[in-house]
Amino acid sequence: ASAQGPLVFAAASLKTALDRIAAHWRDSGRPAPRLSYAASSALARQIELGAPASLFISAHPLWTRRLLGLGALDAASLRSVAGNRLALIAAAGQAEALPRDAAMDETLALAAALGPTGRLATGRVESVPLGIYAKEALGALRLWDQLRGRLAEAQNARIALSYVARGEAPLGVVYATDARLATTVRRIGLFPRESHRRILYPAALTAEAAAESEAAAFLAHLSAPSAEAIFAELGFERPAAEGDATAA
Amino acid sequence: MSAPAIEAVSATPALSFRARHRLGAFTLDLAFDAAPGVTALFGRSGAGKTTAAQALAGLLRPDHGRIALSGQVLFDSETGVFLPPHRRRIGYVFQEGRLFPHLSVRRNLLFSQRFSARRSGDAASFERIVALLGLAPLLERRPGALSGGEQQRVAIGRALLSRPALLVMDEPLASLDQARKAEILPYLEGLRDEIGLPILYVSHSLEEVSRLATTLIAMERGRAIRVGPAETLLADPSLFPLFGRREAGVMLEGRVAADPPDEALRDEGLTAIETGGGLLYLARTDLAPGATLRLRVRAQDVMIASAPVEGLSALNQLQATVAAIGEGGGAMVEVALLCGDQRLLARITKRSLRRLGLSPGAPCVAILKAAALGRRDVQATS
Amino acid sequence: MSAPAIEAVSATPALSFRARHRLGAFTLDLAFDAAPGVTALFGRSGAGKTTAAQALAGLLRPDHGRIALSGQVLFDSETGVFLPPHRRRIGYVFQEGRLFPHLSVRRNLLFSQRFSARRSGDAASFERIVALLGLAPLLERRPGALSGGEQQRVAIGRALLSRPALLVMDEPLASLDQARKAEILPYLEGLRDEIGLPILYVSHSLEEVSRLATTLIAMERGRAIRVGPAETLLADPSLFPLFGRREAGVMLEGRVAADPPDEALRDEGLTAIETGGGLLYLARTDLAPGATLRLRVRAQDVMIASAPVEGLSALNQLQATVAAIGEGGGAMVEVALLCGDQRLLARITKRSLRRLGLSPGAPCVAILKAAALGRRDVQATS
Amino acid sequence: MFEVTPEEWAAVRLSLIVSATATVASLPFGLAAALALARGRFWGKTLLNGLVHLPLILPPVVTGYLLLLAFGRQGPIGAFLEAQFGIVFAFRWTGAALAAAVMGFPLMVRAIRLSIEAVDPKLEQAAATLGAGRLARFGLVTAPMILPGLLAGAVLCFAKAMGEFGATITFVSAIPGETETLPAAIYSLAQTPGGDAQALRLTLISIALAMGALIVSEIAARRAQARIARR
Amino acid sequence: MFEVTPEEWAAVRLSLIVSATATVASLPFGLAAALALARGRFWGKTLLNGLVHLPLILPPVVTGYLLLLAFGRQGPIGAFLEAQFGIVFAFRWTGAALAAAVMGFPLMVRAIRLSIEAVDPKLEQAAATLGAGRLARFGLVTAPMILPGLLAGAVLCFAKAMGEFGATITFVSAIPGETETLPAAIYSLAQTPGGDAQALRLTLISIALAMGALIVSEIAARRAQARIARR
Ligand SMILES: Nc1ncnc2c1ncn2[C@@H]1O[C@H](COP(=O)(O)OP(=O)(O)OP(=O)(O)O)[C@@H](O)[C@H]1O
Ligand SMILES: Nc1ncnc2c1ncn2[C@@H]1O[C@H](COP(=O)(O)OP(=O)(O)OP(=O)(O)O)[C@@H](O)[C@H]1O
Ligand SMILES: [Mg+2]
Ligand SMILES: [Mg+2]
Repeated sequence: ASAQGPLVFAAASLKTALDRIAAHWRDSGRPAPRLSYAASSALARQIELGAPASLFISAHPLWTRRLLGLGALDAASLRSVAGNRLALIAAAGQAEALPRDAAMDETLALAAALGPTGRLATGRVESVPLGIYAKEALGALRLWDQLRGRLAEAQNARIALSYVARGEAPLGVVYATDARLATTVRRIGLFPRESHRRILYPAALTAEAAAESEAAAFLAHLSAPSAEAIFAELGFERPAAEGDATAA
Repeated sequence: MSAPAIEAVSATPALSFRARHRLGAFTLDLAFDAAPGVTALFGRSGAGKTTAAQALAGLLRPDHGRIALSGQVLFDSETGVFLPPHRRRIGYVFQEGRLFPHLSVRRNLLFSQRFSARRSGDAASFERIVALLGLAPLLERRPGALSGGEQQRVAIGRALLSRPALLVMDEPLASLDQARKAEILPYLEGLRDEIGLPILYVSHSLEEVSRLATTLIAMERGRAIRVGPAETLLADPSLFPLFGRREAGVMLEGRVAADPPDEALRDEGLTAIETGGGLLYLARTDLAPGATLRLRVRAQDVMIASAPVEGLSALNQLQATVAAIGEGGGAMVEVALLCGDQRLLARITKRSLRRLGLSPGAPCVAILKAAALGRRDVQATS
Repeated sequence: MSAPAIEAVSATPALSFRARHRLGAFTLDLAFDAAPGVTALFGRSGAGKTTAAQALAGLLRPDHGRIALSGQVLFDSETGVFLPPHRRRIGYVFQEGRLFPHLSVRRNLLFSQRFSARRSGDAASFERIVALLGLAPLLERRPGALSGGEQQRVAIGRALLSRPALLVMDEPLASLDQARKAEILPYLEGLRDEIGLPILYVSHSLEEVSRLATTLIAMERGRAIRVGPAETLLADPSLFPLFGRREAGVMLEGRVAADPPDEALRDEGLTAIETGGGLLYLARTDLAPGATLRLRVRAQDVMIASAPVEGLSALNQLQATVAAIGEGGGAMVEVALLCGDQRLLARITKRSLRRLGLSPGAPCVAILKAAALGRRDVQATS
Repeated sequence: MFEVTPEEWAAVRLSLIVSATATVASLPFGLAAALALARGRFWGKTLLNGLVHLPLILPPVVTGYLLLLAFGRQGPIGAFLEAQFGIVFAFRWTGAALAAAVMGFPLMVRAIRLSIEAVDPKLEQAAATLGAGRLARFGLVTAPMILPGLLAGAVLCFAKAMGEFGATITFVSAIPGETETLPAAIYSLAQTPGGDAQALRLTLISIALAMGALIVSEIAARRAQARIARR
Repeated sequence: MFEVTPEEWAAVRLSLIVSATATVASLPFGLAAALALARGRFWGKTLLNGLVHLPLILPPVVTGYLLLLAFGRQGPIGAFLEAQFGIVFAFRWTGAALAAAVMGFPLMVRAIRLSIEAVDPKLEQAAATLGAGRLARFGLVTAPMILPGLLAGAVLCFAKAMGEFGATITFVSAIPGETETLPAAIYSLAQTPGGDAQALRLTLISIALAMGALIVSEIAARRAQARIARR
């Protein structure tokens, strides 16, 4: 369909940002892209099996790398459209032991703060990007061992956040972007950048769409100032200019 | 409520029934008082017999009415009393078996045992009823694998074993063979006479009704057209069309002669019965001297002779006078005879009537065969 | 297969039935050839009547056997032939109604119409059968809201309207009142005699059987103990226990007298019948002169006199000689009489036997009342 | 809060179309399967039974993935259908319908099967003696008798289809206007910060719709029940 | 490929326990609801009916979230239960069982309801004339007659529980050994590149288990059916 814009497969956690950018893009007179949000894994498999998507925006390099390896993505077009940080949050009125803006290092007595039964909410450490990053970070701060078995692993970032927001879990490790929005949680601090691999949202054209101008144009637009403004407004970080979008 | 003229019924009715209930176009509007014993509902298909029976058992709650069983009120639309079926202790033999398909015949029979010791049939009566109904070979079978008649027999046994305060039987013997009926009927008579169990009996068979019924209720389109003692109604010509002419007749009261008129009698397997009209001979010997009984005499089994007849195989010849001569078309007429204080009905051809020159008041002889007085026509009274 | 001695049956049997089938402990092992007309299965509850009927209709596939209907093989375990029920054109009136609960009575009756024009009942016969069975007021009702007898009537109508090649009726009249039976039986006779529709008729009522049956099959524990022409078997004392003594008797062949012996006859509503034994008088006038018919005479309706009796209301007195005297206990004895070429049975007391001094060869007079020869005992033959 | 955006309407419309299609299209198959399971005596019956229940047992994501493998553009069946009949499921609303149908199938089959098993075979016998062949017997006797079961099966399938999401989004993704059904939309909203209110609204809409279907089916079922009710 | 890791065994064991618990625990409620819907004449019947179907209509994630709101530590019901009886659902296997039960409930209720509606009330009447009160009638007549339906309902619920994932993981997350059921494990494997083989293995295991349950139930059902079969 010529009237329709490119079909974009994007990680669900980018919905707010991408919806706005797409709207802006449409207002600028370009055919509006169709955005299909789902878990990166599902989208990746679909592309792998011939989904008619033109652009893939993932929440984690893992699946991007896999698709690159399969030649399903156009390596040349690969770039990161945004970055993010990990935040440690606490439920209102819980884990009071941890002060606001506490030092984010091994001195954090998380296990203690959780109390006997409390759990630390985050993504599933094996499969969900948030969880993967969180495990790295906690490991780097040598907090992992005291927390093993004390986690509540959600299947996506939003649910991890809601565990804390609802007070079901005293503590949580979530994306900084999500932490900003939840009014009922207390942000204890951001994890040091170096405590985990950079959180980047890699985007690339699919192999079929490599020559598709509209898709390329939209991909380019994602790095345009207007788009970056939207990302920034939502708390995302500027991605590293250099294309280490899938750096190990 | 249309309470029809109720003919002499014992002072304290065992069962007092008044109910009005609409079912679509049909309206049951039935009122009757029944003496202890067997109350027979008689009427054509669709007359409302089953509906009435269900109202009595509490399977159907009438729009209006009052039902009381030997004093206890089961239902009263005024006071809003409605005793649920399981508290009425009314055993019900349904027109269609309604056996429990998931239970063996034995468990079907013993189903009621669980509920209150008083109701549960003890081993003895279980054996007795199983034998009576010939269920022994079926006990471990499932109802689904039974023949129609076998199912009906199990249904009868199930109801009998629930030791009810009243028994409702809706055409219980319809699908049974003569021999089986001949075995079950005496048992029911026993329940009636020995145990004194009140029974509401629905049947199309005048044979069964005339043998069992104490009170007879003739129904038509949901109403009782006649209610009264069986012997009265069975002798009532106006009801013959309902019964079928063949069965029309009267009931004779009698008692077994204490001292047989001649000693040969017993050896020949006969019993003499003293009736108001004279001696009658029955082809049976199992009746105790002095016992009173009721004899059903069909009009068509009675012949009339102008004088006693010699050399005729018919043993029973009673002096009589013509009481009345019925009218109506056709070749046959009913002639009412008076033998002593006993009414008899004879059904003869108009030709014979003419030939014999019979007219009210004329003396004559009523002749009936011993053979015509079958076992089923005799019932003990007390 | 145990094929019992089959008594003289017409050369080309309308129905040839041989089947063996096990059902749990019960084994059906039945073989018979039936003449055209009505074949009656008679036997006690559980004898295997319904099983046999179902085998014929194809609702049950016997383990072994061969069933052929007027030449056409319906089932043959040898050749593996098994015509499915819907291709057999056998109408079936089930022991339990089996009406379609989701269809109105009308649609139940017309159900078969959909299948092949030849089978579908035309309007005329629909009206006729609805009238016959008194279904008019029920047509728009659902079976669930019908009384037991009403359901049975609908089931009969449904089968009749399917215009079958053979009709199976399993106790069709069991739950109907006398009046209704009296209306339906002549219709069935009509099917038998006018249309010549073969019928397999299961019943416990000797009244129905003796009236309808051409061939009679007496069953016991899955086997046929006797197979033969109805009139022969009905007169066979050895079967009386099965029928019940009351109904024991013989069939008399006769024809309506062409010129009445006296002119008064008709006016008095009588008809003279010429039998091998002499003239008999029937209390009806609707029989065409010259018409041949069969009369059922119950042994207990026959009296014996040593000489003709004057002044007796019994019109029919036939000269006879004692052919044989039955034995057996009890007060009664069956006496076989010969009136011309006609056998008659009389059931009298032993006392009368002695008094009359009857012995084989002795001349006597057989007396029977016109009243005893009811409508149901007379059937036209051709 | 109750103005509904065009995208949402699109999702609502789509969900209705998808669910209705799934229900209607799977009824004949469901009926056939139920008949086979209730009446059939054939080898591999257990297998069929298991197959029917599979979508219930498998995590929807797995079902969706299997569908993708089988009915995707490159999948054997998908390729065949496209080549032969030009039928395409992958990333089309038809695919969403297929997924919904598959997920609802076990529920539908079981409901129908139960009501078939409750039909008294004696009635079909009676129909046979009146000349009704296999088909006529089914159409005129069995089918009307199992109507309540059919309705129950249909409504279960429809409700399930209205809520199905895991298999659908895995199989055909969530392309707005094409494959983004209500539940998918709700899911992605529930994932976005501040999307809750909107998610709630959509949830209420989908509940309302399903309830409507439910009530209609109940009424129809009661009618059907009454028709076959014994006195 | 067929060696199974301890973690996997844990998941298998957990899934079995959770599914069994969910099925057994919800049977009485399912029976009650089915009875109410099949026989009851009361205000708000439609509401109850809708409520029962809700888990079918809602996307599992939403159901899970609602469970979290209601039965979480902070949720009204959850808090109450914890205070009164010390029952905790949040992040416990009991929570997984609750989620599974809720998701399987509509299926169970419908199956039971259908078989209740198929019972001939005339049989209960007969039982009444033999002195059986409400309870006895149910226990001795209705219950045995609906056994096949009960079994069908139970197996549907069990199968659903074996496959349920969306609601469970949302409600109680996926804590290895505590709340990580088979489907959850499968899902997370499916989400990680290269996890397919392992995912497949677990899938096969769960299929095998569910099939086992299915076959057992079929045999039991056939027995029950045979007992109440009409000739
Ligand atoms: N639910 C109903 N709705 C409408 N009419 C009904 C309903 N149930 C019964 N009837 C009618 O009520 C009348 C009486 O029914 P009932 O069963 O009492 O007759 P019955 O005397 O038992 O007849 P039978 O001897 O044939 O059993 C019948 O005409 C029947 O059609
Ligand atoms: N499925 C079955 N399994 C075992 N025995 C059976 C089965 N079906 C019928 N029978 C037995 O076969 C015998 C014959 O049954 P059938 O229904 O033919 O009897 P019937 O002659 O019709 O009796 P009725 O006059 O009571 O209807 C019965 O004793 C019955 O118990
Ligand atoms: Mg009745
Ligand atoms: Mg039978």
